[in-house]
Amino acid sequence: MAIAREAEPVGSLSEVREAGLDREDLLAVYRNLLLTRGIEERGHILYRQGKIPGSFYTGRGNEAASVGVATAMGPDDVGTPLHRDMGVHVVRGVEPWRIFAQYMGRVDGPTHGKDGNVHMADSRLGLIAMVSHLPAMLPVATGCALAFRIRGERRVAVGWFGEGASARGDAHEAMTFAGTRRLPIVFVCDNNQWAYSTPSHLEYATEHVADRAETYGFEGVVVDGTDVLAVYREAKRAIERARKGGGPTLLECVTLRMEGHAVHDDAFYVPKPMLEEWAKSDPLERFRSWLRENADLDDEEEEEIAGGVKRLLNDALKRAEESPLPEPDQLLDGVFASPEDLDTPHHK
Amino acid sequence: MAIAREAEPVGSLSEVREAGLDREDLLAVYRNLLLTRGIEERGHILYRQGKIPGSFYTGRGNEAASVGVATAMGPDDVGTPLHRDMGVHVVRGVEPWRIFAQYMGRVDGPTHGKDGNVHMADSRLGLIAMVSHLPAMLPVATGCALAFRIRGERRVAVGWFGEGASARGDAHEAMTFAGTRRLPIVFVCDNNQWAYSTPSHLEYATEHVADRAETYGFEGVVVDGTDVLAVYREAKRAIERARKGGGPTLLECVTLRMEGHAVHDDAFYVPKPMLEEWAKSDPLERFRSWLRENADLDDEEEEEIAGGVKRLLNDALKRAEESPLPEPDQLLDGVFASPEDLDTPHHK
Amino acid sequence: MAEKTYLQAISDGLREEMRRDKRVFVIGEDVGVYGGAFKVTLGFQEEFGPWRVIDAPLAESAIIGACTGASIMGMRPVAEMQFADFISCGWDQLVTVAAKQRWRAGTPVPITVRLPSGGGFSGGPFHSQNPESSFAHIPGLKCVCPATPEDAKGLLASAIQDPSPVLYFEHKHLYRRIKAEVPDERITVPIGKARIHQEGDDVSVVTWGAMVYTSEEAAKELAEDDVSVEIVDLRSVMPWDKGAVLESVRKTSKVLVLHEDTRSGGFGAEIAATIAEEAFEDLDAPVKRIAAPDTPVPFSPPLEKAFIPQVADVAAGLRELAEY
Amino acid sequence: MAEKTYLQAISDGLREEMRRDKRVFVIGEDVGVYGGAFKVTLGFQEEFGPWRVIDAPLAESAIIGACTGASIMGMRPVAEMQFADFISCGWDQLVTVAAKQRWRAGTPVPITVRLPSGGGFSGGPFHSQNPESSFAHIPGLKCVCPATPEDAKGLLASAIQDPSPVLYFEHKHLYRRIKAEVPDERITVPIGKARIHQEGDDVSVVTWGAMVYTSEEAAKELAEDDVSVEIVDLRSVMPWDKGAVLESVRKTSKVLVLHEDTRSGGFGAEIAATIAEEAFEDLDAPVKRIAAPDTPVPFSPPLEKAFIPQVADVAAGLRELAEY
Ligand SMILES: Cc1ncc(C[n+]2csc(CCOP(=O)(O)OP(=O)(O)O)c2C)c(N)n1
Ligand SMILES: Cc1ncc(C[n+]2csc(CCOP(=O)(O)OP(=O)(O)O)c2C)c(N)n1
Ligand SMILES: [Mg+2]
Ligand SMILES: [Mg+2]
Repeated sequence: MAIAREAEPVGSLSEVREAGLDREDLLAVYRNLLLTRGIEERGHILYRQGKIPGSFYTGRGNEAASVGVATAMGPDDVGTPLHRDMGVHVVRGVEPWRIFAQYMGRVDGPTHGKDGNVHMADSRLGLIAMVSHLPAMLPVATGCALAFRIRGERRVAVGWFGEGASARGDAHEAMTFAGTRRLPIVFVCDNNQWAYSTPSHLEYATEHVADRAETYGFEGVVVDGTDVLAVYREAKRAIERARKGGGPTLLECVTLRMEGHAVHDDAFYVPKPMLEEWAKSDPLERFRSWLRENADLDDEEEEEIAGGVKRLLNDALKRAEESPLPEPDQLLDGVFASPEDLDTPHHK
Repeated sequence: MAIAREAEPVGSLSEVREAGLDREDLLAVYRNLLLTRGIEERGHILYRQGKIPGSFYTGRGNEAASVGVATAMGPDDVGTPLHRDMGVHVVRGVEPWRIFAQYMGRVDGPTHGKDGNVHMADSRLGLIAMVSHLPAMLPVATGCALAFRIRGERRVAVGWFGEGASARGDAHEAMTFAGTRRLPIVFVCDNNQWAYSTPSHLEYATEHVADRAETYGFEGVVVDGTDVLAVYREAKRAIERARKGGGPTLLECVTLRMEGHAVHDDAFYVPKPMLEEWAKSDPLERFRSWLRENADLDDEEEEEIAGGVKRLLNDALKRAEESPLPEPDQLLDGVFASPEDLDTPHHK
Repeated sequence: MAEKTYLQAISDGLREEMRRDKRVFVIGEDVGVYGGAFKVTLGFQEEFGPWRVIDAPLAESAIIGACTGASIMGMRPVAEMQFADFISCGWDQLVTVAAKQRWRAGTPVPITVRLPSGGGFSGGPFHSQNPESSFAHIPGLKCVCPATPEDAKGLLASAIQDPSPVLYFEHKHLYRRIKAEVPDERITVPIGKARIHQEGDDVSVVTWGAMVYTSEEAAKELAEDDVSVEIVDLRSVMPWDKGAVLESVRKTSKVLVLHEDTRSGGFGAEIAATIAEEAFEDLDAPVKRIAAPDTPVPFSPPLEKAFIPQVADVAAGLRELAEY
Repeated sequence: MAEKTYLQAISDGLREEMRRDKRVFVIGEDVGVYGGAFKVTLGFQEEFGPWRVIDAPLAESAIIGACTGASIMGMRPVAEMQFADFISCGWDQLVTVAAKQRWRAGTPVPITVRLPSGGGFSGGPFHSQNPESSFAHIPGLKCVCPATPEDAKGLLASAIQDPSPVLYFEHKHLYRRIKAEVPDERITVPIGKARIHQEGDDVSVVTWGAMVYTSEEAAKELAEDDVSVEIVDLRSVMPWDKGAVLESVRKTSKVLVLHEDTRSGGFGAEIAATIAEEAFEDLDAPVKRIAAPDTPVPFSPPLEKAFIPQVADVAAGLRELAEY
């Protein structure tokens, strides 16, 4: 049976240098991991305080996967991150206060209160806002890659999907089209082993989602999604391959969803031992100790970074809470686009 | 890469006996092949005579594939044949005159003039009428298999699709569901190498469509679709495996579409050498000479069968032409079903 | 008789149908172990087993298509969409196969699709929609939208035994908010028959689903000005009870058509156009429509409040008609 | 000016847009080597190459989704459905992603989807449908339905340059049947503006697509009895030209709304309901609707003739209104 390549963990600093990250970059990655988790933890508090309407989702356990892939993307590359991929927004540079504003349905959120939670993106940062329907963004990401191919640009599209959503037709159609046309796209599967309460074996019949890549004519790679450097290295390889005209890759990041599907879900159906096992490879803790062992991160530097993140989040929360709720009449804005809407970098 | 098993051609009569066909059966197969082609050839004439409204499709080149699979089906098995699978209707026992009536939009066609060409089926024969949308019948066939599984019946569903339609989401969703639940279904791919004018390499990126079967958790088999006995043997294996609880199989019958997509299409895009090559393995001629070499079919017997088919078709044409066109008010019948409609064998 | 929430009535009704008819099975995402996103099938898998309460893959086309096939093989499938919004992924299977199979080929498709619909709690654009109008336009599909616990139970039983595909829209905002007496024994409510939620003489409201209660509130306000409002709860949107609607219009001569779905091309247009054509001589005022504006469903509370017709909007519309 | 068929006008208009704007590309099944099922893109691949005239896999969701993504990256995709009927397989991508992206996230999706629609030649249930009503109800999508070669060319140019998703319904029965003068230079026709196909004083017909010609024939019959009919060709169904329609109604006081799609929940209901509400005082007769009955589209000629509104049906409806 088709077996995807299983990626090795990353060892030494030198290996990481080859992959294109110097020490500064590594500290930035660490900071982005803290920021990603920090945003979602603060969001959780806001939710419990009753300040977030509707539901609330986090990507706990998926921070390294989202940060690792986003770190490997080039400035002109584009992506369609999902509800577990806060790290992508963070790495691309979205301001945290805007995310809190989005959570709370305020006008300064990227969707100005029209949509909620992670259904947002700043298109100037090369991101396209997800819809709920999974994995409907994969054909869209494929279309971005098609545009790059038509224009002969050396840009790459990254499309995310969950292992559950891999069962839907859109995943198949997008990979079929991208594979037959060898488009510059990387399909990233956030495999957190559960689709709401549904286990993987009811969503696909292979060992790995990435095993199917070869039947679409490209390589499948399975990587430990809690190892940010391994994710980065594999994402980088895939993205640069696509950039060089080598076609798509399916990169499967294996993690465990460390919280319920959403805030209302206690995930009683996830076996305790499974959670305990994966708790041992917390992506943040894992990278922190790696940095201490391999890149002489010391207490001082660590506190400096953590402190900076904390201050940033405090300020962001304050600023977001000052953002007003939208005015009712804003409801009617922009059902149809205006020509001026097209004057954006990405529509260039 | 995942490679499907490539089936051997069938050799001796004894081998065929093992597969479950005695000489009588073989002659019936031959007769069904003649009948299948004969119906479509007569249909073609009717079309040129202006007696068939709309368009007209044939399965020339696919007769052995459709007859071979249908011959392997059990009496209580069900199927969703497509526009190249006239042989399935023939083997299941539809009366030819009804098909001609269907072609001409007469009341005695299975759809009473409501739908056209091969968009028909006699549900009492265990067949479900196709829709145009491809491959929308695969999830439906999967549902038939699900019903058998729920009730613990030893029945099998057969779902047909073209290699072009293999690109659509419905193919993926059906195989994903059938594979994860190991449902009693056989997916038959009529791979005639063209989807209207579109060549296979723009529809899928593997060598064989059947290569993808393993990523759905079941076996893929590739068979020469012009070899009726090999098709029969492989279909029989797959169907009996499904019947025993062994789950689905993807059986790919490779042929060439020997006519245009439909009557209006001269298929200019199909390379002449390709047509010439495949013309050499005409399914009917192939089986005829096999019968002469292996089952001492002689001229007399041959003429008797051919003559019988010819008479049957002549009578069928006459009877069909006598069938009236529907009355305008029949248009409104049956938009919603009535309880009596449920008193059918298949709804039992 | 016992008092039950709308949600409980659906759950109990479904369990009852599964107990009395082995052909009935449930399929959907997370309906088994989890008991469904809204817990309608909580405990069902324990009682009926994994092959009658099926956790489906995340694949709506496979879910609807599988129900179609199983129903043709004699089963009575009940599919659950996790949210009505996701039925857009099963659209083709419903409109192309299920809706037309009986008419084309004489093959009935007795399936029921449960669709948790509607807004009111910041579900946003993809967890709040009311897609009934889109399906009511497709010949061959029936659409029911119960407003009361009793109708929720009775229409579910009718939907399951109906020989045609039935889309069963259950309004999420009624799940726990609405409680009422529900007969303990099995009941059916005829598909296509409206219910007079409240009698009145001066103005009629034709509506369904959660808007029945919004009209009720508005009617209370008008009662204070001695305007008596008749509320016609359509219950079924396709087929819809034209007779009951025209009768109410003949009585009041003034009518408001109200729904939560967006206005342009919403099914309210069909009802208003039919009234205007067939009750032309009976009307003392133009047929008025109130519906959501032509936008997606917004997330932020002030926007959602502006989107979903509110009691004040309906009261204002009724006054306008009363004073016409 | 040169005389062109409706089909030629579409083909020439599309080629012209591709020549003047490198961002425009065509994608669909068999649009390249084959030139499209109806030969609209015949010769395009030779002129523009395989990456601007793309033979897509048999996958409508991929086609629409890819257009959405490419448009967000600055292209101006034109997707061809082989038949309008198959857009049901792209429904979710259109209504969930393309329609809502600008409103939700500020990201415009300037795509055009060409939809060969309509019946009249025994195409049967899956090659004859007119799905415009289903899409016109979805906020964020525009729907145009040209009836003349000039509008076919002008509305295609407008659709391609429009910053919103536009569904372009081209009626197959007009392809070769309708010939007229078309300006040689590039023209645009404003989306949302109706066209008075024929002026008249006694009765108005509001319609679009192939029904414009059916009305014209019927109007000729009525002219013999000195009934003068005004034909309003809507051209755009969403947004639709309410102003022009109400103006015509005010002039004639009697109106027939006519379309080829099925009646219940068809977009004619929206138009009729709006007229009945906003022109209530101007009407001397009920707003009448003529449309196909609520069934799939039949294959056999006598059935299809009974399904598609015929000249005699329209003439009878107009007479009824004239005599009201
Ligand atoms: C088409 C569709 N159907 C149903 C849902 C409801 N739903 C939301 S998330 C989810 C599970 C998704 O699982 P997976 O793809 O593994 O992503 P994860 O949430 O685990 O990251 C479901 C069923 C949806 N969003 N889209
Ligand atoms: C969903 C859908 N899109 C488009 C079409 C139009 N169409 C009819 S047949 C065909 C080609 C089908 O190719 P294949 O699946 O290989 O079957 P074949 O006709 O070659 O047997 C196309 C594109 C269709 N029937 N269904
Ligand atoms: Mg998951
Ligand atoms: Mg083919």
